Order: sequence, then C-alpha cells, then structure tokens
Amino acid sequence: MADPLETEREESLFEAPPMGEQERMVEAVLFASTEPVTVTELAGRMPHGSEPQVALENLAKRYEGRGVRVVRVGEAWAIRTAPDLGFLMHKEVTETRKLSRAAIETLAIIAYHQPVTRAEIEEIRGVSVSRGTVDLLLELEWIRFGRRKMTPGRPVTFVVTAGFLDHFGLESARDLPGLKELRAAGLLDNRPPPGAELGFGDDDDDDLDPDDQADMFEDE
Amino acid sequence: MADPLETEREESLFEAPPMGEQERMVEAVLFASTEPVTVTELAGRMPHGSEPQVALENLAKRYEGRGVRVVRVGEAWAIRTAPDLGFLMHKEVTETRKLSRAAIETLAIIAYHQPVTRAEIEEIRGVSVSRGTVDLLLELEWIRFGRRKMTPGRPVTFVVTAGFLDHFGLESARDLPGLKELRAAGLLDNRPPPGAELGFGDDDDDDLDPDDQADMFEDE
Amino acid sequence: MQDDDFQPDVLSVSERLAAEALIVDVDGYEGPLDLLLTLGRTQKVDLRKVSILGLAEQYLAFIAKARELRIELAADYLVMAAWLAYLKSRLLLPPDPTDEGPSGEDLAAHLAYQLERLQAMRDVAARLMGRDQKGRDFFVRGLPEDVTRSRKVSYTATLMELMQGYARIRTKDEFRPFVMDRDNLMTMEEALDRMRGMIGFAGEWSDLTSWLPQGWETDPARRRTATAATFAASLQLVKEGQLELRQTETFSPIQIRKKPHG
Repeated sequence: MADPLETEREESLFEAPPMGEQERMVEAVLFASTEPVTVTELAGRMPHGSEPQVALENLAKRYEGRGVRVVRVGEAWAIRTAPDLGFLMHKEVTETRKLSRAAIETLAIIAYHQPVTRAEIEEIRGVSVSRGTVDLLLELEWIRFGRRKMTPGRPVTFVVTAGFLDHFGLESARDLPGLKELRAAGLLDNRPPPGAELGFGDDDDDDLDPDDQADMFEDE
Repeated sequence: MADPLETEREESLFEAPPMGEQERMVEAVLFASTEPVTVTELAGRMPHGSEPQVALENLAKRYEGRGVRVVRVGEAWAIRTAPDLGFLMHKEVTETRKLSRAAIETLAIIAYHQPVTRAEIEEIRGVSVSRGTVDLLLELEWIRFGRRKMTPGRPVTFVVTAGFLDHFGLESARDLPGLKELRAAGLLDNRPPPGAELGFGDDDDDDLDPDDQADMFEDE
Repeated sequence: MQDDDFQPDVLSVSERLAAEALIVDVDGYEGPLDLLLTLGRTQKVDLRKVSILGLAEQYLAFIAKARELRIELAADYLVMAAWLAYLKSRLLLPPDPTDEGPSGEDLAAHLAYQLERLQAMRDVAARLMGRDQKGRDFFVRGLPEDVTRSRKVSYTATLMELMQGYARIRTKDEFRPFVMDRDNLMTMEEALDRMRGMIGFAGEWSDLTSWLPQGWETDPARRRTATAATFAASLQLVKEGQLELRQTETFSPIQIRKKPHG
C-alpha cells in the first residue's frame, strides 16, 4: 500500500499526501504531542494541501471501540484512554523517598561483607547502627537474617536478598565493583585515601566463603 | 473463539476476558506510558488469567503500517511513532548531547562484545578509556555494570541496558546491526596477542579467557 | 630508528606538505592503532591484505618525520615504533629455529587482526548511530496518562548511591582494617610510649631484649613484634638524641643506654 503512495508523493511537492498517509501523520502527531493539538497546528505541520480535519475524523472512527480514543478537548484533539478501561490506570503509587545516608551505608556494608553482624557493621561504619535503619531495610526486603555466626553469643548476621539484587540490577552481590573500579569509573574523587593501596574491596571479596554466597539466595 | 469465552465470563468472575478485550487493555496501558511496560507488569494490572503476551502480539500486528507502532524493547513493550514520520515532530525533538567519537566507539564495543572489561575495550581501541567516557555512558543509562569476569583480578564488566535498546529501536542485543557478520568473521573473538609479553597494549590482556567472551549471545 | 626508514631528500614539495598535514594532525589520532589504521587505509586495499611490513615502514617514517619536526610524541607512539621495528626485523630475518617466541608472521597476523577489528567496530558504531533514534526519529507518548494514585511510600536508592556510600565509608580517615586481631601486635608508638617512661633508668649499657615488656618475651610471635617495635622505637630515640646504641659485631646483642649529658 505504501509504495504507490510514496511515488505519488515524490511526483509533486505540492500534491497533498493520500488520506491514508495523512491519517498516519495525525496519529503520530497526536501521540507524541505533550498537549492536545488544534486543526490549525496540524495543518501547519502537515504537507501543503493536507486536510487534517478529514484525517482526524477518519482516525477517530478507526479508534472507535479500541482501548484508546481520539477525543476533542476544546478546540484541540488528543488521544485518551477509553473510559471503561480507567481501572487499568489505577496504580498503587509509590511516593518514592530516598534512603537516608545511614541506611545506604548500612546496606552497602551488608552487600559487600555479607554475612555480617550488627557489631561488624558498627565497626566498619564507626558509629552505631540504629534499630530503625535495620528495621527499614528488613521491611523493604532488601536484607534478611542470615545464619548465626559461630562466635561467642552466636550473633545473627544479615545478608542481602534476591529483591535487593533485583532492585539494583545485579546478578549477584559479587558483581559489586570494588573501590579501584569505582575510582576508575569516576565515582570517587581522586584523593587517594589512606590505605587505598591495599586494594580492599577486592580483597574483601576473598573473605567471603563461596559456598556461603551461593546458598544465600536459594531459599527465597 | 470469542463467543464461548464471553458467556463463560459471565459465569465466573475469575475467567480471563476475551482476547479482544485483552488487546484493548494492553493498548490502553501502552498508550498511557512513556516507558516500555514489561509483560509481567501488564499481567499484574490486567484481570486474572489474561495473556498479555498474546494480546501484545495481536496488537503489534494491528498497528503495522500505522502512524505509531508497537515495539518490543528487551522484555518490555512500548508504542513509538513510525520513524518515517519523524519529520513532523521537529517540535518534539529533544536536543541530545553530541557524543564524542571515543564515546560512540566505546558504546559500540560494549554492545558488540558484552560483557566486556575496561581492559578489553582498551585493547580493541588501542588507547585508554577516559573516565568521562564511561561516566557519560553510565549517566545516559545506556550501559551498566555486568557480571564480574572469572579471570584473575575478577574485573567488572560492562553491558548495555534496556534504555540503550529503546533508544536505538532494538528488540534485543541480538538485533545489533552486523552482529552475525562480525561473529562469522571472527571479529568478536577474544584473540590474545601471540607471545603476550611482546604485544603492546595492556598487560591485563593476558588474563583474558577466550571462552568467557560473548556468552551474552551464545544461546542464539 | 634506522636511517633507511626516512629519506628526506627525495620528498617532493607536495609530499612534504602531505606529510606535515599528517603530523600537524597527530593529536587527532586516538593512539597508535588509530594512526596505523589510517596509514593502512592509504594502501587502498582490503585490510585483510594490508602489507604489515609496508605499514610498519610507513609508521616508522611517520615517527621519524615527527621527531625531525620536533613534534612531541606521546610515549604510546614510541612504544609502538619500537615494537614495529622489532616486528620488521622478525619479518625480514630468516626464522631462527631455536627461537621459542612467536614468529614474525604470527605477530603481523595479530596486528592485522587488531586493525580489522578496530575498523569493524568503527563501521558498526556508524551503523548504530545511523539507526533511527528515540527523540530524534521516533517519539514516545507526549501526554502519558496519569494513573490514579493510591499512595504508598517506597524507598529508593540507586546502585551509584550504594557504591558511593560504601566508598565513603572505606575511604574515611579513621578507617581500620575490618576484623583484625591486634592482641599479638605491638606498634612502634606503643613501644615508644613505654620507653620514654623508662629512659631515665638506662644509665648503663643494657641489652635491648631486656627492654621487652613482661609477657612478650616467651611467645615467639609476640617476642618478634615486641622486639621489632622496641628496636624501631630506640632508633627513633637515638635520632632524637636521647639514647645511644651499639653493637660489637654482626648478630651480637644490641645494647642501649641513655645519652650522657654533654
């Protein structure tokens, strides 16, 4: 269908495109515009000699009974969801808030050092970890309780969940880049921190027991 | 086929709506969203028992040759205007930052060689990759960190994102132009230099395991 | 660089202009591989059939000219020049059967592969950028419909924030290695603190080992760290002019005493 039309269009710059083409144009413009579009504006955008009013009416007819409709809004036209499908547009929304710095840091330590106890988190952060922070992370299902540590008092440990990996687009916690790589990617300022030459980050990974890591997520 | 379903639907609230209805629903949801919508999300919003995948395929067929198209972007679907009508949209054109040659080449190397390490990118380009380049591509959300490579040092890798696919109108990374030809010509192999210590470029290349390469595409 | 790589006298004016144009452009090349690729294209043949020997000569001539014109060349270019000179010699000399290393042909084949691969990546990059692009050729919904919202607070964080948070902690000044057993480690600072308090009692020469704190002399690991720390601390005190130190012969005991006032 497109071919004869295409050649016709080539033949005369002043010939209006065939109605089917005009309908396509109106469809694309209505779809992409950020506001309803007037007939005058359509005429201004479409090739000389086009009849946007006719094209609009044809398009509106084509969309009758579909999931969206071509509707008139004052002097302008727009595409809108069919009213009977309004229920689909209901979505639990989700006022998003940023995680606090304390929560991010705690989460990062768990991700990089799991399984890790609260005492170890505090040792790394250098400040105590509030109950609310851990509770929030548990509630978000980004962390969960891991195995107890075989040390005096048998403290519980924390590990990250499959939900965490999903949220952060990771395939496994081992994919987290180390400090050297963060610096290479420009995520750190260049000031070499004390002890940076030791190349932690990567080294820390070696502390993890691979078996421990592997079965971390299987019972999700 | 629609009719028996229609009557059945009356009988049970838990019966899926007929396919025609499902198609309308998918249409409404895709029209309402600027971002691609995953099949999972569609299934979550549609009545129980719906088959969004089938509805999507029907819908895509229906829109063939129209002013807007139903396109697949990775695991998600979206409606986009037909590219041949781009000339009507001068008003909607968003000024995109002009990418440097280094950024374009780095992006292409990541797309065709993913998952790929920084050292590998540098080996292919023969120059070091600047921080700004990787930074920019991360910021555009066209690349992200992938799995670590199981080679000494376990370097992080880069892969392209769904945002990249959406921007370049690709259904999946397998549809990259010329991918098959490059593979057939062996140009995506990871060929270590003979007598590695004599090769110029990065010593890190010695670490590369050729089998690791291109596992992104191996199930083709 | 050998002299025969460069014959300045036989260059015509136009050749010289062409050469200078190339050299002025040196900053425009993204490294030696890029330059080689450009030179390779001037051979006007399929990259797979490019003469690596010819290419090496072109490159070496380029470097020689650049040096003649006192153009600053990045180290990369000189490393490549040295490597190509080596490659050239391997290609020209008959193969040495006792040589274990890769043959000149292998090296040349790899270079040809690298050039072809770089060219291929450039070609597909151009094809990629030539595709219809979102926001330029095709467009998203301009008027997305607001879904009615039932509010629910959700917390969000990006991977960047997570990684930056981690980096922030691990680069803090007060950073201490995680889980480190310090019970059996004496630092020089500790030894120094201890010795400063005891210097007054060291009027006579005494064996350094007698200065080890109690409880650190028996266990070998503890004795080692305590000895090292005490020795380092005594060197520091010698430097400060508070102690004297002597050893009569190699491996004999080290002795210290308070420096007499003089």
